[in-house]
Amino acid sequence: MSIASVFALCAAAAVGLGLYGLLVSPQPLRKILAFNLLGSGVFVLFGVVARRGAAAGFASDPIPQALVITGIVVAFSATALAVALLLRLLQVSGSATLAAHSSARSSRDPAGT
Amino acid sequence: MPDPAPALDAVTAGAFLLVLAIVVPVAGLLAAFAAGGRWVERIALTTLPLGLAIAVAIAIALWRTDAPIVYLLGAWAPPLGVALRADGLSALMMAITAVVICGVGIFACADFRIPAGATEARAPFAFWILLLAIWAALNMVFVAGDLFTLYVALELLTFAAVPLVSLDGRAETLQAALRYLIFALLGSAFYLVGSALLYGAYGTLDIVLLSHQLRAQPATLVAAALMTVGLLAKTALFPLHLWLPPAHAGAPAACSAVLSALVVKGSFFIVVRLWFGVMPGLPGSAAAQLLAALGAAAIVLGSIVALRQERLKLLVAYSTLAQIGYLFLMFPLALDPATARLASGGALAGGILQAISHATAKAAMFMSAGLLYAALGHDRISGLAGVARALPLSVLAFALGGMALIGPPGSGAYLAKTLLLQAADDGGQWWWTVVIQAGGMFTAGYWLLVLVHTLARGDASAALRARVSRLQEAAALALALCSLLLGLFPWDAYLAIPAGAAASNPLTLKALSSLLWPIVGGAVLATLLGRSGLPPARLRVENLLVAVIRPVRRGVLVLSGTIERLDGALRQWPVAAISLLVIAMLLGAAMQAAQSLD
Amino acid sequence: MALDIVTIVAVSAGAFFFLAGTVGLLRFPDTLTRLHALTKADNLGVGLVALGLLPRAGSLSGGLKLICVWLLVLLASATVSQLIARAARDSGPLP
Amino acid sequence: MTFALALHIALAGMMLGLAAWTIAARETFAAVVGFVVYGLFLALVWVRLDALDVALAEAAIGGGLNGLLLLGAAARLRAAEAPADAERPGASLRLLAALLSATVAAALAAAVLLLPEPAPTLAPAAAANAAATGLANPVTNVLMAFRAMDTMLEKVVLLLAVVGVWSIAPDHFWGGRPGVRHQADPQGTLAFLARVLTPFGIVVGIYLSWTGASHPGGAFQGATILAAMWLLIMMAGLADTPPMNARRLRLMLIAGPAVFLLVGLGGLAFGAAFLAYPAAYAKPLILAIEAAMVLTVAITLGLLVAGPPERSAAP
Repeated sequence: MSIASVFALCAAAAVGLGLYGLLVSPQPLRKILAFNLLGSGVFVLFGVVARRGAAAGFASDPIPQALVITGIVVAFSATALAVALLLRLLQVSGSATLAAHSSARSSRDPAGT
Repeated sequence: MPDPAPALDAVTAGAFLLVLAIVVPVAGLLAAFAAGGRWVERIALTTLPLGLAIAVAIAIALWRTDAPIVYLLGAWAPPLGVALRADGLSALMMAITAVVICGVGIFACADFRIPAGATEARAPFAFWILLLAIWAALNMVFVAGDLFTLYVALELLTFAAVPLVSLDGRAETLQAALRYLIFALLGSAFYLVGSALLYGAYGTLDIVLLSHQLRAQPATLVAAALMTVGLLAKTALFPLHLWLPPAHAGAPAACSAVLSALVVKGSFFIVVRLWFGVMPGLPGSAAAQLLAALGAAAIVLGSIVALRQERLKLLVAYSTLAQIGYLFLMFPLALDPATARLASGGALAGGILQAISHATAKAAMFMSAGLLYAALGHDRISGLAGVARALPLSVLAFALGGMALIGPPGSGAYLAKTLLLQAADDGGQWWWTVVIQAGGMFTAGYWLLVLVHTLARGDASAALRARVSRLQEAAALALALCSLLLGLFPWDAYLAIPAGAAASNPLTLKALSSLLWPIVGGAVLATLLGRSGLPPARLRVENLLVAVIRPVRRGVLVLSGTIERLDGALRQWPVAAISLLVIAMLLGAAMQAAQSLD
Repeated sequence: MALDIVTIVAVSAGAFFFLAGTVGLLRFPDTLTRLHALTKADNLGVGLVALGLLPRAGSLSGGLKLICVWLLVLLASATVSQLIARAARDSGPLP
Repeated sequence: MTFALALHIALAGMMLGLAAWTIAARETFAAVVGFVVYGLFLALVWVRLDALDVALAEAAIGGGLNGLLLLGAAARLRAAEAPADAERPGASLRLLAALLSATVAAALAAAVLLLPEPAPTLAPAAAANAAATGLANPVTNVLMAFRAMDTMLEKVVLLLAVVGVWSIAPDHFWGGRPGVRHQADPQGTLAFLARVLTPFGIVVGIYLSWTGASHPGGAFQGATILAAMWLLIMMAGLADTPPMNARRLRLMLIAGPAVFLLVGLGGLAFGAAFLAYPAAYAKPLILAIEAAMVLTVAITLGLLVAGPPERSAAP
């Protein structure tokens, strides 16, 4: 079993764990955390692909590595935006939950402007 | 119709226009961010005509060359570099995006003013910058030739769309934005996994190179299923629509218009690129039927729940849900039974036309709904009596926009419907004919429901709280008219339209009856299902009718109440997320089955 | 050869101190005693590992980098444990 | 070889254990701490996968800034944790979710393990074209030359994240300073750390950015460390965030993508193509873009962690 296979299994498991967390965690912050876990699994998958593509004197294919770095930046921005929204939601409503307490129909005051 | 197999590494004439289409809005947003204050709006408004001109120039260039426009970024050829490619689909989507963005920009001038005395205000600053960002992201989505560049473009789109949802800062909209963001992130993670697998299998992410090499192997099938479902989550196809109604209904009108008309089309367009461009031979019949079945369910559920809304903006948002379903009906119709491949023929043209006419019509509808809200201070459908007299132009924009969705002869939706029906006939898939016709009736149903209320007698002018800007009404009307007249555009330069489909005389009896039936059916549906009841009857005949209808209506209301509860259940987070995984598995299994049949 | 022995002995000793620190972290009853175990044992552990790796650094700059790493870890752990201890004192005994 | 394999399996096991802890931990704060440690192990995994550039990025972001952001949020959300807990789905739904997630993971694992041999790669192509830029780090080549468009758009994504975070500020704080003002004892421990560590950190950050041309490292990794130093100074109470409408701040926030765009347009006007660098000037041009990007990214990341404006500009 090669390095790539070990970490491929590890990445797939991290994706699975992240998915599970995203599905069942009731708290938005835990969902954000689970998304980060899921994302890290995806990135390691790119790393495995890069490692398998070692050639031409490179120990690892540089293209997937570059994609991962771009991906990490995007994932961090997403986390920051989500956390900001969540904290503001807490500030405005006093609660931090994604559950729709009321059905869409009875939502009181859709804006019009 | 341009050659479907574009050249790989030859830069074609006029290709720098593709770069400009992305660079101009990006430069605009950077400059607006740096300048701040009142310059934000000025810079954005200057960018609008520039971008529109570029989109038109691309459409003309494509018409002249009759082959896809290709540009190699940094002069690096794929697979190492990234290519931009514009075919007929891209050019059309870019053009319609430019039109809608310009319309929304004109509309938004009045709404996003900096208050007197302030040098800069939050909402205008964010709105104009995000509007330009959405434009850049969409243009990138339409021309990017590389799956990872598409991912970055998709994220750009999400990052620009989410803050628009919560621009007014109320708790509900913040919650809607957060739901939207997290669900969209789940979708993009799935898309990214798929790209990793495809790179691992083929060593490239270039769309054309991939389409040449693609074989059915485990990595390809898993990637196809995960990427598709990730994009469906971002498109809010039933049952993955948990985020759409609150987000689109809660946002300010100009934002709702952009979100509903354009943003969901971005991820939809990537599904089309993926299925028709990268892997036309892979999905097979079962997977295509599955997508269209979800679309049909979206039409039924979205329309029925729309009919049961008390508020206009939510009705329009649920109508978007139904119309998104309509877009996915083309997948099985485009499948060539002889080769089991997706063919870029009439069905694809119909689907894209539907997307285009929905873009303009829905933008107009959200704008006029916003105008009514601003003028009345509420948007309860039952409180709209007399509005048609008080605000004739706003109501007219709504009426024309809704009419354009139903598809009278000459409109874009009419042409789209003709193409889809023809493809269904040719393929012997009569069940989709039924769905397409029913979809028209449902659309007419909620359209009529609103119109009847606005036309009812009442004194709305006394209740008007604010004056409505003529410019805003004009912007909404222009977009609605645009959608109504789209059928007259020379589409065959860009889309593969079978001969005869476009040529039918719009004034024949058959063509007119195609408008009449949806409206009659819609009237029945609105009477039976409409929550906001009907205005009080004054004629004896009406009273008689109501007496006959009442028991039937009671029965149907029970059914539609059940459907509404189903919608509520599906929009619970765990249920929606589980549906996402289930659909991924069904798609994977369907594709696997299609491959083992061969 | 002698350098190899230095490396083996020092790194093993470092690892032992890390182990001891971790056992302390898991077994001690409250924040302050846990910190006590961690800071003492881990700082020594890091120092020993760095010392053991010095002969293998290969170049002067490599060796200097190792020493920098050691110093920075010392600085960080010293300040952070101070901060944690103060927070623990301010908020009362934590479980 | 077997020892190395055992090491890898142990590393993978540790990582998964921490991942499971992150999902299963009762308290959100504990889960976040688990995630930060997970990030550090992840950096080790990247080292073992021979992707040092990514390892640096992961250590700086995953172990550093992301941890800071999430820990801060967890602390502020502590009071709201209990009510949301009541919405935990029932046991049967959880079981279904577990089954489905496991199936997706299994499908993914199978797909990767069954990838074709020999693996397709662009490494030879990247090596063959490295001369065009004059940079020795292949990852920087990809980011700055072959796929420069992605990198430029990603910088726009960062800017949009700032706009998004700012856009949810209360209206009356528009023009104010982001984040809370940290009051700390100027003679205290944290201030001491900030004073001693910051010079080191700045040197390391600039070094990482500079060396990225030929060795592992790069603009993003270096900028992350600079951002961390900035945040440390602010948390120690030694400095405050600038008002969000300061002209100089706005200019620094767009410097990276703007220089990138200008150089790209220069290529369109005078060179071979948009984002193409003339061979003679490739290296200085790329370094100029990277210098602007370091500045922009460092400030952007700091502001993203600081959050929306929460007070007026007056200090």
